[in-house]
Amino acid sequence: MAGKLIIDLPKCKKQDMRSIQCSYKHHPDNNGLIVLLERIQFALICRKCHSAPCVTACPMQALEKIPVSPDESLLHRATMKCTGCNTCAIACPFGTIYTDLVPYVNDICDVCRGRLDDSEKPLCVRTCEDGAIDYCSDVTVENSMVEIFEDIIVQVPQGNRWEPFLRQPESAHK
Amino acid sequence: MSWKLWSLKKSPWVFHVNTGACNNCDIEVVNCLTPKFDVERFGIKLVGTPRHADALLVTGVVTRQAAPRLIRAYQQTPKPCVVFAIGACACNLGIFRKGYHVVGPVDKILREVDPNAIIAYVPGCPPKPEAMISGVIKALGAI
Amino acid sequence: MKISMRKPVIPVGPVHPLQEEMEYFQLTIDGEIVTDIDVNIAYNHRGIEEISETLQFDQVPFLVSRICGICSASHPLAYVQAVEEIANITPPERALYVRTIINELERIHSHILWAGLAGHFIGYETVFMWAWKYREPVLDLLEEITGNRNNYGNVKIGGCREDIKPDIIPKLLKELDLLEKKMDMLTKAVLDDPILHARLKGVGILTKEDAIKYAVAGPTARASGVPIDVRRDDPYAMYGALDWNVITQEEGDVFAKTVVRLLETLEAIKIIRQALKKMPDGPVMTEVKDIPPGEGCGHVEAPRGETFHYVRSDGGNRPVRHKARAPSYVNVPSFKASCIGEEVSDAMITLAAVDPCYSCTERMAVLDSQTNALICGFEELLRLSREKTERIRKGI
Amino acid sequence: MNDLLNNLFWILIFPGFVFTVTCGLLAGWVVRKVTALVHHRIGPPLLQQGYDVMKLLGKETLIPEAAQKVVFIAAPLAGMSGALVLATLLWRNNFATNIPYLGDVIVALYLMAIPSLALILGSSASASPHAAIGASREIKLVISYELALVLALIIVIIKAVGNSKVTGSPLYLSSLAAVTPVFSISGMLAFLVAILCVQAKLGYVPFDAAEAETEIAGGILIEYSGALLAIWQLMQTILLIAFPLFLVTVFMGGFDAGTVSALLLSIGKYVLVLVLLILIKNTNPRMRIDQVMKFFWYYCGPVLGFAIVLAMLGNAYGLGWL
Amino acid sequence: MDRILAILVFVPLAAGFCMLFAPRSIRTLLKWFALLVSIAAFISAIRIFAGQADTFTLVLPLQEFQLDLLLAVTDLNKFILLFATGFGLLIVLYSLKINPDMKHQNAYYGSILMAIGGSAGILLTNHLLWLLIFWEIVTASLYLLISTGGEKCKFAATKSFAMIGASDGAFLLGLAMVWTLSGDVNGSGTFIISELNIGTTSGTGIVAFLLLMTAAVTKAGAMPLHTWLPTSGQDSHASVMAILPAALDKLLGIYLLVLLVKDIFVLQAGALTLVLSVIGSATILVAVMIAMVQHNVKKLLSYHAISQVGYMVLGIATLTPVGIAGGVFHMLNHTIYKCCLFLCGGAVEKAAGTAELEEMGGLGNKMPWTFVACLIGALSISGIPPFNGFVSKWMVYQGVIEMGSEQLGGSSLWPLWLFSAMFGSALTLASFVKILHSIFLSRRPTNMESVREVPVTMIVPMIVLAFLCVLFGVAYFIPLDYFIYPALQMTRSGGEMLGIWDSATATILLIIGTVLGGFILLLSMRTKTVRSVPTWSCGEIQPNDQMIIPGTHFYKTISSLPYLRRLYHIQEKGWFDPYDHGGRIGLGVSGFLKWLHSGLLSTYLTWVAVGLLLTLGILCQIWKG
Amino acid sequence: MNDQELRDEIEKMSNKLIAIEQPLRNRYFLSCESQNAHDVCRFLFEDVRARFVIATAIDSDDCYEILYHFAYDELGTIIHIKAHIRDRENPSIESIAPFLPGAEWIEREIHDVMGIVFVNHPRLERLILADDWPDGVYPLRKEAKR
Ligand code: SF4
Ligand code: SF4
Ligand code: SF4
Ligand code: SF4
Ligand code: SF4
Ligand code: SF4
Ligand code: SF4
Ligand code: SF4
Repeated sequence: MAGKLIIDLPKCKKQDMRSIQCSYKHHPDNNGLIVLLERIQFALICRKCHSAPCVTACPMQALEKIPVSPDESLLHRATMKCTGCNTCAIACPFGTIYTDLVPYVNDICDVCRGRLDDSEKPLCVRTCEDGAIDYCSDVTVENSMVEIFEDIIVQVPQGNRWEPFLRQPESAHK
Repeated sequence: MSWKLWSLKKSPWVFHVNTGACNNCDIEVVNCLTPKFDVERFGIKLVGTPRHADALLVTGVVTRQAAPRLIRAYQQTPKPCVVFAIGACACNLGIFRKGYHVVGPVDKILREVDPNAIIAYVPGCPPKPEAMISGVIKALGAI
Repeated sequence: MKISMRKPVIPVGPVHPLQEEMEYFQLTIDGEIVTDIDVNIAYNHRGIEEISETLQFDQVPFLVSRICGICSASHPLAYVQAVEEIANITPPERALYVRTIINELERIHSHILWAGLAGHFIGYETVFMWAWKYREPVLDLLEEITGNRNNYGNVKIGGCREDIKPDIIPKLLKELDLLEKKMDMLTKAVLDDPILHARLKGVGILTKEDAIKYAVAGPTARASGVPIDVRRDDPYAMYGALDWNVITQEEGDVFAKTVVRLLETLEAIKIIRQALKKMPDGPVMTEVKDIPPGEGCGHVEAPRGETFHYVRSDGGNRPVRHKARAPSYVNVPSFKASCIGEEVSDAMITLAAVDPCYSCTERMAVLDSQTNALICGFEELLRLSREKTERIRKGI
Repeated sequence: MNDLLNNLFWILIFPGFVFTVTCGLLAGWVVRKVTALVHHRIGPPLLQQGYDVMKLLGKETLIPEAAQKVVFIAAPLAGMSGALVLATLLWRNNFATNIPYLGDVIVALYLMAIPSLALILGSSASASPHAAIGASREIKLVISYELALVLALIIVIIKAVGNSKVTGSPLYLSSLAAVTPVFSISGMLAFLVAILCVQAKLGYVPFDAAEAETEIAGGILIEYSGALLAIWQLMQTILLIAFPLFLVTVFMGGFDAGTVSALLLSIGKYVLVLVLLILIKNTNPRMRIDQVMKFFWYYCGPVLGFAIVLAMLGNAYGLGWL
Repeated sequence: MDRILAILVFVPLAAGFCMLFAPRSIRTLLKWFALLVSIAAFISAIRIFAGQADTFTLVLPLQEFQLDLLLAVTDLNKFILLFATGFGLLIVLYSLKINPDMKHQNAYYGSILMAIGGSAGILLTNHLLWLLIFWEIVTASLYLLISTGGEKCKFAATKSFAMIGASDGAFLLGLAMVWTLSGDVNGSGTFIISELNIGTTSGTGIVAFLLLMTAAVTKAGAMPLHTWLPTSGQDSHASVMAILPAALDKLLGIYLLVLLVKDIFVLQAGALTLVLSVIGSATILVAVMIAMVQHNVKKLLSYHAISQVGYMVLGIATLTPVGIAGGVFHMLNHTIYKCCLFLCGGAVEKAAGTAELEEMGGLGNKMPWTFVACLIGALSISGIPPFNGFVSKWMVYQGVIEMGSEQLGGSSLWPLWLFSAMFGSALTLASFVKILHSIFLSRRPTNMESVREVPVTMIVPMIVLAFLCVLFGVAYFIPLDYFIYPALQMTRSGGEMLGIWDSATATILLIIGTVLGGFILLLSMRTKTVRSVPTWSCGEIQPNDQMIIPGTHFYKTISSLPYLRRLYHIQEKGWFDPYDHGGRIGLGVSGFLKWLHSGLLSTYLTWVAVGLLLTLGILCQIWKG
Repeated sequence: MNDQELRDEIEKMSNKLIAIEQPLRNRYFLSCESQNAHDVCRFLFEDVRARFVIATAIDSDDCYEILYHFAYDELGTIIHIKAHIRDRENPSIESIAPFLPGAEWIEREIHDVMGIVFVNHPRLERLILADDWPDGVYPLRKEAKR
């Protein structure tokens, strides 16, 4: 039963993501959500500054702006270069990058593919206290939602800065 | 100082116990015997059975399988005997800390059976032979 | 005549002076003849494979160099090659030369080490002492290049951590010349000693068929006439560009293994000389950003044989699965073919002849960045010792 | 009574325990030092051997549970006292040549077996498989070199029988000393082989299969510790004097301490033997026990057989140099 | 008329004979009766030794055949007699508890008594024919004794009897020649030992000597007619081995050899001594080599019983005073320690229920007395100073050397004899190390935990013998002065020794040395605890039984050495066994004998009777002709 | 043999294989179901005469994977055979140790750490785990971590 993971960004308080548990197959100590949030932040919330302070600040040259369209470029963190020093988090004037978002160890979420029994929800859904994560097999993608990866849908906060992305969800794919 | 300790200091015979090391510490222990370092100058001699030993050179993390053997070796060494935890692994598990088959550093394992065990630590990964020698000498000097 | 049911057994290990490591050979004997052998290697199992999956790709080389201290250049190299295969990275040429040189230096020191230990095991202390004396300069060189006598940790994904500084090169060449002379002498001395012949020839023979069946690697295989050498078969680093020979012998006995090792040392010196001459200038690192999902393998001819690493990545920065096979893992079981029927003393040297190190039969390790954090200094040491001595003295 | 007191002095002080042990500790240091020099090492300090023994005496003594305890403890004592009596006998017969003391050369030969026997019994009482292997090797070693040693001794006896200089019985150590068999072909052969035998008796490489540290973890002595090990060490120390002294007495014209120059010469002989032993020790790997047996039986045996023929011919035709 | 002599001979004989047919109901009493008789015999022997008797003549009606039985005490036989009866007593004592419900109790005790009586007869008589008769009686009792072991001993018994019987045939033939030869000298032949003085220059003289010698050395168990010993040793009871092959047969065989060399024949150094020396040295070496690889205590001991004969033969063959004295002394010593060893073997077998070395181990704690006795016996037989074996071997060596130094060029093979004697001693040590290791030291197999020390009646004989070993070693002038020298008409200065061995002082010194060591030990242990720990097996725990390395593994290296391997191989196949050859060559004499010796007592006795009659008949014929 | 011939040899087995991938000249990844793995390995070892290097067990998404790594030294080629064991409850696979003694240890090890049963293995005893390691706990299975 393949379902989709729905992340409700407005509900997410972004403070204690590490308290969510994750049952990623290959790295049981994983917290796959963090990496998802990072990508969501970079794709949807980051202001995409021209002279990005975060990129210049990173002592490891781990941050990079990758052009996705002629006028758009996405922030990308090279996992093999970042040491998790969090300089970027301080440098970003918009608070896009949270300390929690730049993990030293990069985890993957596989949406618990193949590991869920019928009607069972992923561990992250069950352990998220505020109910910001949900898992459904059939969701209708509403306007306020971005289908950011194949199986992951993000409920974005009200506002319009990220509207362009609502129309081009594929651009978040790497 | 009693003559026993004094003579012990003059002629410590060591027995080498590997409890799950990576070989480096062990090779460096053996290296101490060789011309460049020549521990025989200090009367140190590597012996083949714990019965003859005055000091155990323990290298490596203590793995689950090795722990009882280490304890056995320790118990079968005539006292007084000094245990040297050689290398980062033996001192505090070093790189292998999270291994499921690793039960603890040397001191933890030995203190469980003998709270009074004399344990000296020679850090390094691997410690240089010079460090080992000076460790042994200093530890014995302290006695 | 009644045949006794009891089968006497000599335990060799786990704590035995024959081995530097913990392993347990159970030799069933009849008189002085070994009739069966059983090996237990659980002692060194540190659970490395499992922990490795919690580590970053870049940390793993430091970890795998601690699979075993002697092959501490080969294991990381094999691993790094596997990762480079996944990410399709080609390191700069200079880095490849540096890797070649360090690996050959390692081979030299490891072979000399073995020759010395072999002498030690058959009670030839002089050979032991002399061989290890000749080995010291190699370690010093390695220390000068990489910063450590062993566990160099010099390979990184995409290149090398430390370059060989130009001012070391003349010294390196000089030491190599000296070493070559000494090794020539040692080789001759060993190959001509009649008592060594008596002690080593015809001992612990591993036939070619058995060598293939047990899938042995390295000098153990080459001494049995199986001409495999990863450096030639699947050239990595810069071996393809250099001129050297694969040494093989047909007999498969301990003596053949000795010959192979000693001659390989001389070959290694040759390789290093060429590499130093041909080494281009340039950086030793390429930039590595991400490791894509995928799987790959790398193998390296370590001093004892082929080191094989298989890595699978899921796109994160930790491997999903990392398998490491060290040469001893396949060489050791071949004892069943080579030790049985030997005298106990011969069995011992046969065990030693594949140069087994069990650390590596148990693979994969975790790197902990705080390796050195909890180590006590000498002050601490002194204090502890004093305390304990006080206690002892009261006890006496 | 006086006799007893004399004997007591001889065995305990001079030339017995105190004297021999002192010399032996020095000789042991020489062995280690020269070995170290051969290895390009510096080697232990002068008193190292003494420290070792002292240290061992101060240590705890462990006794294996399964051991035959009485034998385990008694064996080193018996071995040491055998060695001591041997040393005393050899010294006295060299110092006071006019009165043969205690025994003749055959007695000496058999006294020389006591330490090995004690080692064997002690190790076999220690209930360890390694020790048992060690014991079995030691006894095989004994019968290997014994063949050669007996033959070498027979050559000496033949020489003594055919020598007109010999006034007393040809078996007296003092008369053998008068013969100086090394100055003949057969005697030289016998001497060379006897050196190898002594090498084996002392358990030095290449004949140390019984102790083979790297094979059977110390073999015969694997279970001994503390004071008992110290006693073994003392025994080895004494033997380090006694065995070369035996060679000096039987083959090289004895240890004469009459004048200073004679004393120096005698010490020279002893040191020569010792150095030969050390050199052999350091230029050979350990031989397998069956190789040892083959060596002594199939090589040394025939050579000495030939030497015996030479010696007999020499006696028959009055050719002392044969 | 010293009736005591006759009593000593005939009372045990008669008692033994009667016991063979004792009714089942009183069989339990038999052993006490046997004990009584043997005590009586021993006391008589003591009295005889003390000089209370000289001669005894039993005049038989057959005057013209000179068949009067003259029992005469000489210095030689009186001490042998003392020991023979002494051993008898010890064995009977030892046997009391050994096997309470032995089926053949009557035959067992009966034949022991007969053997005692028979040996007394052999020793005391001075008439060769009587000697032969007693000789046969002892052979018969040996046969009976071996057969008491039950079914499995049948073969051994038959084999022993066949081989000894064959050698007795040689004896008979030799006697006939002696008769003729002595006739040549004196006009009419004689069998009176003291009157005989036959030269060994003539061909017949040599043949006669060789024939009689064959009988003597076969009885004593020297090679090549030795194989009855190990065969019976393996199967029969250790006490049987102790009394006959180890003790009485040695005493008698060597006694006869001494008679032959000293009294009956006039021997010069030459071919005959060469033969004896060859037999002696070969026996020493070959037997001990075979002994080393044996797996069974009793068989191993039996081979040593053979090997040691070599020393005696060699000593006598030197013809030098010290050599002969050494040989005879060795005979005495050998009987003591070998008897002791066999008794220890028996004790161990009884306690552990097996005689296989591989199955035992670590019994030293459990059977301390047996261990001590066995240790002393082993050290003695291996010639370790200061025990008795060393002294007599040492004398034999001196005999050989003296022979060499006297006859420069003449007997130039003496280094060979010396070598085999001295080296044999080392090999003996080796095989006893194996025994000590396998039985008493080593580790105890789990199933041997319940083993207990044997009862005191068994311990006492062993300890007495062990004590004698020490005594005769430390104060070796006692037996020499009281037994050996008088017997050989020597004095201490007459049998002057080449070497010097101050055994008493050396023993004191050894003790001082040990005490010194003990003192050092005590000093250092005063404050330190002595701790008991498990065996160090390199850190791994192993099952107890796997850690036992039995002594049988010790000499596998030797048996796989080149050359020796072949030797051992053909030995295994019985190539050295004339008996087997006899069997192989077709149904020859031994086959016939095998058939005759069906193992039934009555058949056997008939056969003995018929044989004796035949013998007498033939002899009568010779006389007349 | 050259590269093409090797490819041909490998393709001879294609009826037993699910997929053949060749990402590099000298790297092959062959996938098969567990019941075919034994035959494929045997073919590679005995007919192609490839050298056995090692086997890897992976606790994969929905199955256990066993990777047999073979080397064909003449061409420096590494051939990985991925055998999928779909039965997660009682994972088992035919052992290759009977004809390839060099694989004995690794199969024992995989049995230790993954709990995969190798049918017909000559001696499927514990190899690398401590004697007192509890039965039924397989450290490399991902469940073990939870
Ligand atoms: S628990 Fe849920 S809502 Fe709270 S921070 Fe974590 S993901 Fe956001
Ligand atoms: S956390 Fe990573 S990306 Fe951010 S500044 Fe540090 S290295 Fe750069
Ligand atoms: S925490 Fe690590 S990454 Fe951050 S500054 Fe310290 S060392 Fe650098
Ligand atoms: S500074 Fe902050 S907002 Fe600007 S590009 Fe970087 S992450 Fe985005
Ligand atoms: S869906 Fe599964 S894998 Fe992804 S974060 Fe949640 S628990 Fe982890
Ligand atoms: S401290 Fe380092 S060198 Fe020593 S055993 Fe541990 S990892 Fe190896
Ligand atoms: S074979 Fe293994 S243990 Fe040995 S040196 Fe190499 S990696 Fe280390
Ligand atoms: S502690 Fe840091 S600087 Fe020192 S060796 Fe280790 S990594 Fe290098």
